[in-house]
Amino acid sequence: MKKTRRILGLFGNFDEATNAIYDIRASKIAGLSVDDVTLISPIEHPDVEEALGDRPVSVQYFTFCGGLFGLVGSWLWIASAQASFLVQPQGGKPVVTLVSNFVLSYEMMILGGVLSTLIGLLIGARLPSRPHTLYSEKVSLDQIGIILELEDTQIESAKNLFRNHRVLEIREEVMK
Amino acid sequence: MKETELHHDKDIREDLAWSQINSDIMKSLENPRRGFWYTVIGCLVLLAIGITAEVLQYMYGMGRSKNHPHMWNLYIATFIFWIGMSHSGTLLSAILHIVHADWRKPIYRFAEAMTTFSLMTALLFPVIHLGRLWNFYWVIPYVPARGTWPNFRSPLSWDGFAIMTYLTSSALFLYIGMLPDLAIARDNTTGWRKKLYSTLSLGWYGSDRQWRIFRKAYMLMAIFLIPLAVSVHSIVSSDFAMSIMPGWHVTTFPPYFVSGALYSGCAAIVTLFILLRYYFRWEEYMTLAILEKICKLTFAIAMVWTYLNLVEFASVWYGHDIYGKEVLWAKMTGAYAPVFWSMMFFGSVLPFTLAFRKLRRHIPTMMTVSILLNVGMWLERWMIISPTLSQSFYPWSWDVMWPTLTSWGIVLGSFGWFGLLFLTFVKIFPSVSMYEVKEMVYHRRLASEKAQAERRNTGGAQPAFSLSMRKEDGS
Amino acid sequence: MSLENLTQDWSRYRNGIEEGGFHNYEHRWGMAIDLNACIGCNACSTACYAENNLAVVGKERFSKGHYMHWMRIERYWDEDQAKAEFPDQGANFLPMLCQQCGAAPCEPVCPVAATYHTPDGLNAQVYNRCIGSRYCSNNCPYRVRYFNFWSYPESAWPAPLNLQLNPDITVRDKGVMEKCTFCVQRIRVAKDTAKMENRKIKDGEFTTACAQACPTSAIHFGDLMDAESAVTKLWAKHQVKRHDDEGLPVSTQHKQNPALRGYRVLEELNTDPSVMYLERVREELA
Amino acid sequence: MMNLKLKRREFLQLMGWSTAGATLAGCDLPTTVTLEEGKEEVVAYLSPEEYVIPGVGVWYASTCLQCAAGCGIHGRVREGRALKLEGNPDSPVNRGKLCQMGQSGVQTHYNPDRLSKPQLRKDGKLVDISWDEAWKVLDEKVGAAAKTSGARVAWFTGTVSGHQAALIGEHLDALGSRHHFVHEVINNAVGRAVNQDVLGEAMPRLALDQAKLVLSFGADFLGTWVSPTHFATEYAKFRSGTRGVLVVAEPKMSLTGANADLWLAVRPGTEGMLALGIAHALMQSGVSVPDAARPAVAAYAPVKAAEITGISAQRIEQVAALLKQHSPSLVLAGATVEGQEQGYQAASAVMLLNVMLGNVGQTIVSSGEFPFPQLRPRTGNTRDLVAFAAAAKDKALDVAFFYGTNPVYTAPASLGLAEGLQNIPFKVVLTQFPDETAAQADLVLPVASSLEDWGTHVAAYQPEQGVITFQQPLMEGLYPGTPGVGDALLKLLKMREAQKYGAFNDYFSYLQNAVASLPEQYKASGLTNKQLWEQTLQKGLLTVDSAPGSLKTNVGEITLHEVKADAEYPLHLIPSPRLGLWDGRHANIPWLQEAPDQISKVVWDSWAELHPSTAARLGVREGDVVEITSAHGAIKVKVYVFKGVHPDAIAVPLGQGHEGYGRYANGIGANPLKILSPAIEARTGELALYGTRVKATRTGVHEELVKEGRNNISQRSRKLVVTISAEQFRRTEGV
Repeated sequence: MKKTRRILGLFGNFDEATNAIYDIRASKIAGLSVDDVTLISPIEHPDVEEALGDRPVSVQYFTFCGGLFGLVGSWLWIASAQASFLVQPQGGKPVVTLVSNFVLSYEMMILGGVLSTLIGLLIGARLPSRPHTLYSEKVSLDQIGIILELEDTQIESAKNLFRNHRVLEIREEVMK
Repeated sequence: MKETELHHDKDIREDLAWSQINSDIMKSLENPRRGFWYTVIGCLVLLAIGITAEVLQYMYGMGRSKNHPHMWNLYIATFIFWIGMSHSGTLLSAILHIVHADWRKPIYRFAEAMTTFSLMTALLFPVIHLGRLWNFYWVIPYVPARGTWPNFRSPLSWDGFAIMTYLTSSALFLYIGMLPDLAIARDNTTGWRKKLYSTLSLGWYGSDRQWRIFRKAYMLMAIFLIPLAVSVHSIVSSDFAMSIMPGWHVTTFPPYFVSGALYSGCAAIVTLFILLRYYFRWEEYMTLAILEKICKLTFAIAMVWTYLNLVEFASVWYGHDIYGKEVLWAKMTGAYAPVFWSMMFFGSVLPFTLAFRKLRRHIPTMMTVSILLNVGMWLERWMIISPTLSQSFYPWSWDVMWPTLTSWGIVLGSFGWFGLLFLTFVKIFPSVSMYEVKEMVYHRRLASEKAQAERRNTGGAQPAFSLSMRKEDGS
Repeated sequence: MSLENLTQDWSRYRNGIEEGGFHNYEHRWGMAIDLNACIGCNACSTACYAENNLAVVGKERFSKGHYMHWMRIERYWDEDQAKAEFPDQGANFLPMLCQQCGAAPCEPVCPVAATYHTPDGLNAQVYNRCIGSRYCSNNCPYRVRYFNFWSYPESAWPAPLNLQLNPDITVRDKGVMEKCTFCVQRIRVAKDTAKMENRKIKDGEFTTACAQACPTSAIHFGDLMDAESAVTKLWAKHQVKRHDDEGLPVSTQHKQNPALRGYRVLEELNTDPSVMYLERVREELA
Repeated sequence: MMNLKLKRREFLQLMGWSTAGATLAGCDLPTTVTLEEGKEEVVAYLSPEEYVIPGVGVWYASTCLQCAAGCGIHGRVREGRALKLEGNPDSPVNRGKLCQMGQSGVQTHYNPDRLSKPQLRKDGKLVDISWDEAWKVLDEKVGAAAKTSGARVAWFTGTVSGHQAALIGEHLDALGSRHHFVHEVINNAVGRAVNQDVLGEAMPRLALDQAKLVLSFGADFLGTWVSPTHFATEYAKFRSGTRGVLVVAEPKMSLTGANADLWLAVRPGTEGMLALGIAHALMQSGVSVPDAARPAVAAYAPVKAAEITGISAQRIEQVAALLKQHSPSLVLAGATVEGQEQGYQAASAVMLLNVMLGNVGQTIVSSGEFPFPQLRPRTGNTRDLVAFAAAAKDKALDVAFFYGTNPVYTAPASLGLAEGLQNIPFKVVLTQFPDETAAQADLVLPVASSLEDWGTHVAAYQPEQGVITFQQPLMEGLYPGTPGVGDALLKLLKMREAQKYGAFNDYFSYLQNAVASLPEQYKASGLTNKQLWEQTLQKGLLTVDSAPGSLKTNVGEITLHEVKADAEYPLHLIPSPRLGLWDGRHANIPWLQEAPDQISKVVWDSWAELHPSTAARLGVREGDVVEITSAHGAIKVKVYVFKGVHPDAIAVPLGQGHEGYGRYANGIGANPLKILSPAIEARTGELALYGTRVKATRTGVHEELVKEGRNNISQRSRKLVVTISAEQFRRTEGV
């Protein structure tokens, strides 16, 4: 069945939110799995994320590839620039100088790594985007939100589950 | 009495409400003390002096500030000084981030901003010191029109690469670390600020996915930044170490430069720490306990620097290279000897004030000391450059030179420039990381909870702390 | 840029290493300066001013070291006479100009490759490319690079003095580094003439302004690649060898006869200068 | 043919070729002379021809007039501009070499302070006038003087020779005047007198290259003495092969002294005693002494000479031994010897050494007599300056022409020349620049520079026999209308003797005719006059051989008095000449101002050289300003502490201290000539330039002395200049 609704519950502290997620994990609501849960929080919180389970992060591959590209690419670039700029033999030193190219490639590796990490971050975090439609400004203050994507039938049980965990506020919307 | 002292010893109070953190920090965007504006005016005046001097130098020529054989002096010395300044912010932030030192959290943001802005200031100097600065872009390896690339062998072009990499990376590091705070700012402001923060925060809303990737990406960047920062100052040192000049061609130069950089950076953090604490009434966040920690770190680095200094002298002394020895001897006894001994005093003796708890906690003393340490570091840069230029292989060309008014003007201008950039930053961006201070408070609270639980030695369920406990208490 | 091109250049570079140098030199201009003959009279320096459009800077700028003399005469006094009442052996004169080093420390440090090595073995400065970072001057152990601290074209040649300027070479503007070129404009003319006449350059066909002027003929200029040139013979006679002569490390001098007078200034720095000096001679009368 | 009907002798005199009684063959005079294109690199001058290719320089031969040595030059001309001067390899004087002053000829020529218009004094001020007016005024004034008393007209010049000298002579003859004063500060007039008396020839040839040892008493032959560039080329030969030894004795180290194997700091004014001391030592070792000189030699045993001169007896004996060992030798006396009140005697004592050592005939040889007396150089001296000052003071002159010298600058204040000039009603100054003398003039006539002018010159010192060097314009005049000196002279002559000189349009045609009428025996055979003219211009010189005579060795009696100490003025002032600014005439050349002094390396300034012990006594260090006071005035100069000067001496270089000599010279340093005493050399009447006593006092002012290499005088144990022994040199490279 199609998920048509989104619901946000705001909690006053992490324990309540964590417990709520554990409840969802324990299939208190039929047909709702932990994968449908999005947690939004003012700080990063490994405990809650533990409750959510493993969710793969792939930014390190970006970093690796970017670093490697920076290293190799800049080496080739500089070496070919030097080889085509033959006026450069200087100071009794060879055309393609290993030492300086090492230094430059090292820098370029870092630059490549950093830039690709940024790209990885933006892609992975789906940024830039608009904030979530259910986003509450209280999340950036001191509350923790749990967003669930639900079928119409699951709404009430979800609200009940939230209330069991002393939810402070509940918002909902219909997905387009 | 005893209690308050104890209280101050904490890096931060665990009972700070998160909402208060938001409002305290966000207030810095609105109403600083009057002293802040005086500082801005001061910076504007300095900048005006600098621009006047630069215009004169541009119109009439480098003769206004340079001499043969002193082809480099004040500008490059100040360049190294600003590069050095940029080292602590990002490098310390990255290292402390990796080792999960929580006390980094209230201070790293402005330290990173300091990095970025001092780099931007430093970047001016190689351009200002060019004889034909209007052609500075020839150093950039753009696709050449006539097959002329820059010279990849030149440490100066390495500088270009390294500094651009460092500037990009540290600016990104600063920006990425600020994303959640920009979201907070977006949520708490109106008008143009809201638009600005909305754009800059990229739509961050703090989902678990975002946080996971953010954590990893931030960590990866931090890891990159550590070798980068070290390499940048090593490369700056290779402007000298890769030359053949006595007094420059020294193997200990890279670590020596890095330690000097960290040293001046730490001292600058202390200065800015005190200023921001004062301007924005941030006693709760920039606590004396944290100040003490930075001071201790500064002291340690001062000792490393002192050691490397001595090692350099010793290695020259044992090396029997007459040229190197001559330069060393000239440093200690020649025309620049007063500068040398002031450097030794400020760099190696003065930091001992940091060893005393009473002094470390005395704000005016620390302000003075931190500025003097940076003066010492500035003198160190002068001592790196000038003695070698004044006395190298060729005795016929030996000459002593002191900076001219024009070059002093430009150096003053650079302080104005840096100051303006920094002051603008603190008015536009939260210069204390709100989300991380929240984390810090949270961690401390968990820790104290745990400690209380252990003290009570009971297995019963704990009353959950509310994140907004203090506010509730107050109401 | 094709791959072939790249590999060719690489192979040239590699072959260059085996031969002990990186260029296929046609010429290698060199000098021999006999300090036994030099009397320190300044004629060479003035000749250089006339030939190379060197700016006169005036007293105040001179005092700041803004002088532009590519060729300078240094004058030292004997160290062992420091305690004597009078200098009883006269002065030590040393004409110092760019040594056109084979392994020039100034070359690799220029960020824009404005100073480079020509296939003639000259250490050339491209004024148009120079951005004035002055790194080369910092790294020159001989301190023979001169920087245009001011805009001399505006001040150094009030009309009609400007009519004297040699049209064969430029007048350098402010912010540019300059130095001795071994009178490259004369080299050019000689090469072009020889090419037009389809012959090789003859030794002594031309010389630098300083060598031409020297009243005691202390300065000898010529092609070190030309086995018959006077300079080559002088170098050989005094057993001074270039880096590429035998693929030697620069500082290794295999003088069979250490009594011979040839030496190069600051040889121990491995800069491989193209200027050989012949030791000064004094009667031992003390 | 010229329409002129003149007797042959008269005609030859007109052309400068009059000789002592020789009969001459007839000659054909060309009416017009044209020049062909130059076939070689060196070509004759003409307005652009097809060999003038834009972008390619052409070299023309000419003569350097920066000093009186008469070096041949080649000037590079491109697009009508003279660019660079080099030595003329054909010239026996400089053999293709040129000193810094010679090379600076282009800056004399292009000097921004050159005058372009004649100036006339009106209401006490010099105002620009037209050339027509200038010639008219000149004609009137000289005409008036000629009518009353032509003998009251005088020429006051620097060293002149060739047809210029001939024309000046003609001009004075036409007026019936004998007043040709010739003045140079840097001269060897006393030495010439000694040569004349002892050797019978004023300026014999000195075979420096033949000498095994040169002993110079202050003769700075590498710097400022007689013909420096020539002697420098000879010096190179002297120092190669068996390598001669150079010993220099002088109170202040000159450029020659700076190249010595042994430098002796002799007490000022005692060089003659030192020479006699050496002669005594030689006598003791068996060298015979001419009878006339014996009492003088006997009086100065080395021990006594040592006492007087400050040179130890061992040194004196060592020098004597060296002289004996290295034969032939050459002993020279320079300005420091001659410029004393007993300069003639002292120089004679030096010449005695040459006679004793048998150098006459070996290293001192006859140069023969130059065949044309009219063209012979009128060598400058200071006797004429004294005489002129006296004549001016006595109101003995009505009109005075000044050319090639700047007496208002060079005359000691004690001569009262500047005041004396007020007594001359009409002073005409022919000059390129507004100088101190021109400032006093009634009429200033700008003349062409040496690179714009025609001329012939005969050097006072002829290294080979009889050479007339030719000067030709390298380019169009910078300031149209400005006449050459020869043209101006012709114009003056035409005013007096129109019929005689009317045939010559200009100096150029005069010279052409002169070459064409060169007596046949001096012409290379088989040349037409045209070819001769072209060849002469291409080579830049004309050789007129004359048989060398033989030298005498007439040593007379030598009487030297002791130099007394002066309590009030303890120091001897040494107004030392510099190769560069010379006597001050080159102070307006920026290259020479910026060229560091060879010894002190000071630029753009005057300085006072003081021995460290003297400086310590005065309590001054480098850069301190001292006031140097003589009985006749005072100057203020910065101190340069230097070991190469005798403790009893204070040396101030010549050349600076100009007040009206253009932007590069004005307001720099001080002029030591101003404070000289009017003491006269007893025999010759020359000014004793080195005989002034002074005292130095601290002023408390300190200014930086701008010089090169300011922080180092030693090599700091680097291998920059390496010195080996002459013995080793002779082993490895000796002949």
